[in-house]
Amino acid sequence: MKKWGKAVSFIMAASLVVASLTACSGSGETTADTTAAGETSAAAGTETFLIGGIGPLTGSAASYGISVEQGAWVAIDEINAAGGVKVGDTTYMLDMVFEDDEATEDKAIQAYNTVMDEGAQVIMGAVTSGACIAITPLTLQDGILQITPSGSAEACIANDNAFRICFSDPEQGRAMADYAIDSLGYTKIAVLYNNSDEYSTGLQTAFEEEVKAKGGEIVASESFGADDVDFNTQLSSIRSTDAEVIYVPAYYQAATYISNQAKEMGMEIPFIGSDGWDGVLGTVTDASTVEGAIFSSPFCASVDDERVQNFVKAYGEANDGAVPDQFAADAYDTVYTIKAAMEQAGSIESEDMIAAMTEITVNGLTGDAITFDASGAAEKDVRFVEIVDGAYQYREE
Amino acid sequence: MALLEVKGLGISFGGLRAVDDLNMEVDRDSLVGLIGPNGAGKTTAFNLLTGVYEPTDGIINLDGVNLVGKKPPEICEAGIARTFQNIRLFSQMSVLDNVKVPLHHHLSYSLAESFLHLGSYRKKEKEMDERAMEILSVFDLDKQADQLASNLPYGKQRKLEIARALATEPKLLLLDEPAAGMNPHETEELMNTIRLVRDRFKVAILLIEHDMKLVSGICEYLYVLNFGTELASGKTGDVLNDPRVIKAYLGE
Amino acid sequence: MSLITGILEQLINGLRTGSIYALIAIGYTMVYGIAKMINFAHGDIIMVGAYSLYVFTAILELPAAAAVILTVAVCAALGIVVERIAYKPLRNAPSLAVLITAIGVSYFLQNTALLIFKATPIPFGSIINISGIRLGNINISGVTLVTFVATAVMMVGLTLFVNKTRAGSAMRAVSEDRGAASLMGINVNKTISMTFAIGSALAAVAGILYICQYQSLQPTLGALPGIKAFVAAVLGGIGNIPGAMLGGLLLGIIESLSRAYISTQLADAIVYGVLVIVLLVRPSGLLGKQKTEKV
Amino acid sequence: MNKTSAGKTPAKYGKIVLNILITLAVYAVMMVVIQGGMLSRQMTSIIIPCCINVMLAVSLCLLVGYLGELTLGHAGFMSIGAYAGALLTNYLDMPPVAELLIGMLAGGIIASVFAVVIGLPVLRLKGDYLAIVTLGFGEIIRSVINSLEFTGGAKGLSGIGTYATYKNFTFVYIFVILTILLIANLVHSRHGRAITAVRDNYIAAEAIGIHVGRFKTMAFVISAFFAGLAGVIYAHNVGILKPANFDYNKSIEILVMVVLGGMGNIKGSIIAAIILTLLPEVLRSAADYRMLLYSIVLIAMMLFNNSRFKLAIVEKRNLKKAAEIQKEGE
Repeated sequence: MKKWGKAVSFIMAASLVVASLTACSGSGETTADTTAAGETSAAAGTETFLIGGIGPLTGSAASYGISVEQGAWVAIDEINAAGGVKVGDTTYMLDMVFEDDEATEDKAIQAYNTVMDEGAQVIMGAVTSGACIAITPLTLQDGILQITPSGSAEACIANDNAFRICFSDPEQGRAMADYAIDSLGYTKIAVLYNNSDEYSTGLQTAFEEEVKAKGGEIVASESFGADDVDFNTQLSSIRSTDAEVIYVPAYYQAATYISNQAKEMGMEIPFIGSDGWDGVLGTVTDASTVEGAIFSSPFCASVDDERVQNFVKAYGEANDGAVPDQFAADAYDTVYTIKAAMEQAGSIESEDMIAAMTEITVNGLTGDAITFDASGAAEKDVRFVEIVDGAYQYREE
Repeated sequence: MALLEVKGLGISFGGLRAVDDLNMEVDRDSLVGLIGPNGAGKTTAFNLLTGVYEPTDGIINLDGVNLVGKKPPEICEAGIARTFQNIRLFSQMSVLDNVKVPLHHHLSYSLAESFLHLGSYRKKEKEMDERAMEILSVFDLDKQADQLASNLPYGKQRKLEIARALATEPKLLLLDEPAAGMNPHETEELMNTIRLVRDRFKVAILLIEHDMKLVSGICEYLYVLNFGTELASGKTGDVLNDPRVIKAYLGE
Repeated sequence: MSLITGILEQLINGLRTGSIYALIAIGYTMVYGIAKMINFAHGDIIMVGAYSLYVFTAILELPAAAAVILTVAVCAALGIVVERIAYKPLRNAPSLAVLITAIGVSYFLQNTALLIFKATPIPFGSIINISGIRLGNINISGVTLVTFVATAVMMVGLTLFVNKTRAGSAMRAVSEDRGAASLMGINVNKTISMTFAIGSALAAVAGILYICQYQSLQPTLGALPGIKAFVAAVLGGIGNIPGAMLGGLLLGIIESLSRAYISTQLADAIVYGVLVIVLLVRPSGLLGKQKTEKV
Repeated sequence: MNKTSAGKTPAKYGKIVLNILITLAVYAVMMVVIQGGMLSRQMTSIIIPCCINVMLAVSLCLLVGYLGELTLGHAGFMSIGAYAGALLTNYLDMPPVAELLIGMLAGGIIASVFAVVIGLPVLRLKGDYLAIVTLGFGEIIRSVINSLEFTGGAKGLSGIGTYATYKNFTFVYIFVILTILLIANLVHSRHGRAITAVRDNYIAAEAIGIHVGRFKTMAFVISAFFAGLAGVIYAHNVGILKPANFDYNKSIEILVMVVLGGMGNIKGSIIAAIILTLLPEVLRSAADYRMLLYSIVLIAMMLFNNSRFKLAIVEKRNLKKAAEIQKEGE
C-alpha cells in the first residue's frame, strides 16, 4: 500500500540528487575553468598549489568559517598578484578549495576527505576546535601539513604535522589572568563563561587557575548555555559579590547581550574578555555599553598600521565592505605561513614543509614575528585591546 | 458453584453512583443477557468486570478467584474476554494477526526466540497460524486472513472482535452490543454464531444488547439494570413480561 | 546585598524571561488547542516578526507605531499562508506527519532568513523608550514592564475573546469536534485560518518585545524561545490559555532561581526535570483538563 | 500489508533467500569498491555514517512505527551509548576489534538501563506529552554529560580510537545487518505483534491480556539498546564526542528518516537513512541552499504522502487487490 508512495518519494529524492549533481558539475566546470587558467599559466612556467580549507560555512558557527575563507582569499590573491610562490625553479600560484564542516566533528571528516579528493596539498583548518581534533588522526595518516588558523584547544596540535596560528586557550587564559592582576591591578574577579563551548571553558579553567596561583580571588564563576540571550540572573549573582571586574571569555554575540544587560541593570563593573570579543562593536546598539572593556586579541581592524589597513581595505573590497575579524586575520597569516614554509623547504612536499615550519618567521597581522615551536604552537606577543570612545585601540604596555 | 459471582458491586464517580449493589451469577456454558435503558450502567458493569475500573465496593469471583483490584490483562488471564461497543480492532494489522496476538498466552516462546526466529519459534508460529485459522473459519473469516482488519465490512469486524476474544480461551465472554448497527438478516446470522460459539468453545456468554429479538432469541437468563441498580432478573420470558421492565423501557 | 533582596531580584529576573516565554506560549497553546497540532514553526514566526520590525524601522524608517502594525500584519498573513500551504492539506493526516511538516516550515523560515540577512547578528535599538522603575536596589527596565503588561493583557484579552465572542465560540466548537462544528454551520477552514492569524500576530508581538529586550537579530533567534515556550505551554496544560501564562512565568522563575542558587550548568536539566515531574503527577499539565478515553 | 499466510509458504522462503542475497550482494559490492579504491575519499568516509544512521533509524522505527509512540530523545540514548563505549575503550588496552566489541556491548547495555529507568515512569504519557518529555530527557542527558568531569564536559571526549572506519566495514556491516535482522524478526514475532497491537488499540490490547506497560518498556529498551550500539560506532568513527552534537536536532534528524521511510516500514527507514545521509554530501556545492532545499523536500514529501493524488493511487491498488482476492475465492 505504501509502495507507490515510496516509489514516488524515491523519484523525488532521486531527482533532487540528480539536480544537485548537475549543480555540482556546474560548479565543477567553474573550477575546471580556474584550473584551465592555471594550466595556461603553467605553460608560462608556473604551477598551482592547492590549499584545502575546512570550516563552518553554515550552521551557528558559520560566521567564523566565512571569515577564515574570505581572509585566506585576500592573502592568496595578494600573493598571486605579486607573482606567486617561488620554490626552486618553479613558481606556484596558490588556489584554495574550502569545504563546509558545520563546526561538527563528523562533517569535518567528510569535508577533509572532500578537499583531499580535490587534490589539496596542505590543510588550513579546521576552524573550530572539535572539528579540528576530529581530522587530526586523518591528516597524520596522510602525512599532510595541517595548520589551523583558529583551533585553539590543546589537542588540535597534538600530532607532529599540526600547527596553529592562534593562541591556545590555556595560553590566552593565563595571559589575561596575568595582565588583569599584574597590569590592571584587579584582585577580586568574577567569571562569566559559556559552559557548552570548549573555547570558553578552556579559557575559564586556565584563567581561574592562574588567578588563584597569583593570589587573586575568583569571587564568582557563572556560566551560560549555547543559545542563551538572557544573562540577568548571572549578572545579578555577580553584582551581589564584591567583584572588581568581570572576565567574559566568549564570542562577541554573547558579549553583546551581557554588556547590554549589565548596563540596563545599572552595573558599573568593567569587563575584560578574550579574543572572541573582536567584532563586538559591530553588534552592540550602544557602544557605551562596552566602553572601557579590555580583551586579549591578536588582531584589531582599526589600529593605525599600514599592513593592517591594507588588509582591511582589500577584505572590504572583496566582501561588500565587510570588516575583517581575528578569524580573517588568522587565516591571512595561515596562508603567509604556508608560503614561508614552501620557500624555506624549497619543496612542496608536506614532509619537507613540516620540517621547515620550526625554522620560519612570519611577519603577520596577528604578530610581528610569528615562529613555531616543535609542539606546533605559534610564538608571538599577546596584545590587549581596549575599547576607547567607541573604537578599538591597542593597550600600550 | 456458578462460574461468575458478583456480589454488592458498586462504583461512584464523584457523587454519581454509576453502578450500585449489583448481584449476578453466570453459570458455566450459559447465555445470559444484561439489558436496560441507555445510561443504566451496563457498559460500566462490563468495565468493572474486566478491570478497566476498580470497583469501590463489592466482590467479583470467577471460578472462586477474586478479581477485584486486578488489572485488565490479569483478568483476561483469569478467564474473562470481551468485545467493545465501539469496535476496537487492531486495524492496521491483518485479520490473522488480530487473532494471533491473544494466542501467546497458550503458545508462548521467549524474547530471544523472537529476535532470532530460532528454537521453538517456527513450531509455535505454525501452531498459532493453525489455531488462528481454525477460529477464523468458525466465523467464516478464513478467506480474508491476509486482509487488513480495517478493510473488513462492518459485520465482519464485529465477528473478528469476537474471534479475537475467543483466542484468549476465556471461560466467560462478554459481548457489548454485538448486534449494534446490524440489519435483521445480519442479526439473525449473529444469533446463530453466538450459539455456535457457546457450544463449540464451551464458554459462558454474558451480553449487553438492545435488540430484543436477539435477547429473547438466545438468552436463557436476564439481568435488567436501571439507574445503576438491578431492576429485575430471571428467566428471559419472565423478565421480558415484567411490568417494571416494560415501564423502565417505555418510560413513564 | 541581603539574601532577601537577592532572591527578590532573581524572581524579577525570572518574571522577565518568564513573561516572554508566556507570551510565546499563549500563541503556541491557542494554535494547539484549536488546530490540535504542535506548530513547531511558531518560534520562527517570532524571528520573522523581529526581522520585519527591523526592516520597517531601520531600513524603511517608518514611525514605530506603523512599523508595529505592519509587523503584526506581516506575521498574521504569514501564519495564514503557512497554514494554507503546509498544514491544511494534512488536516486528516497522522499528527506525526504534521509535526514533521512544521519542522520543515521551521527550517524553511530559518534558512530563508539566513540567506537574506546572513548569520552575523544585526544590532537593533529598542523602540520602547519608557524609563524603568527602581525598587530599592532592583532595577526593572521599561521593556520588561511593557512585556509584563502586554502578556497579561493578551492573556485576558484572548481568554475573553475565546469565551465571549461569536468567533471565539466557533473556535471552541472546532476544538471540541471539528465534524460536529461544521455540521452546525461553522466554517472550519476559516476558523482555523483565523486561529493561525491570531497565533502568529501574538508571535509578532512576542518578536517585537523580544527584540526590544535583547536588541540583536539572528536567524535562529526564535528556536530556543520556541522550545522553551512549548515546554511552558505543556507545563501549564497545553490548549489552556491561562495555563500557558502560568507555565511561562513558572519556567522563567525556575530557570532563574536554579541558575542563581543551584547550578548554572544544570539549570536546563532542572527545568526539564520539573516538566517531567509535573507531567507524571498531572499528565495534562498544571491547568489542563484531564482527558480519559471512553471505553 | 504484511502477508502472513499460515505456515511458511514457498513465497516466504523466497523472500528470505532474496533478503540474504541482497545482504551479500551489498556487502560484495561495498567490499569491491572499498578495496578497489573506486570511491572518492569523500564517498568512502560517508559509508560508516550511513551505517550508523541506518541503525538509528531502524531502532527508532520500532518505537515510532510499531509501538506508535513519538519520542524526541533518541539522540540521548545514542549519546549514552557513545560515551559509555568510548570511556570503556579508552580505558581498555586490547586489540581494536575486541575493544570495540566490549565497548558496544557496554554502550548498548548502559543505554538500555537508562531506558528502563526513564521509560518506566515516562511511558505512561502519550502522544505530544510523551514527545515533549522524551525531548526533555534528551536535553537533561545532554546537560548532565556537559557538566560532568569524566566525560570531558564541553571540551568533549577525545582520543577515542578510530576503529570503526571504512577499513573495518565488515565489522560495522555485521552490526547493521544484525540490527535490521533482529528488529525485523522481533516485529514478526509474538512480541512484535503485541507491540503493534498496543499501537493500534491499547485498550483492546489490555483486554486480551497484553501488559501494555511491559511491552512499551520492552520496545523502548530494545530501541535504546540499538541506539546505544550506533552511538558506540559513531564514537569510534569520529574519535571525539561532544555533548552539543546530541541535542534534540539530532533526534529530529533520526525521526525524519523514519517518517520519510514510511513509518513502520523498516526497508523505508533504511533507504531514507541512506538518502538523507548522502544528500548533504551530494549537495555540498549548494552550500547555502542545502538546508533550504532540505526543508522544501521535507514539506513536499509530507504533503505528497498525504495528498489526494497518493490516496487515489492507494485506492486503485486496493481495488485491484480486492479483485484478486475475489478471483482466488472463486
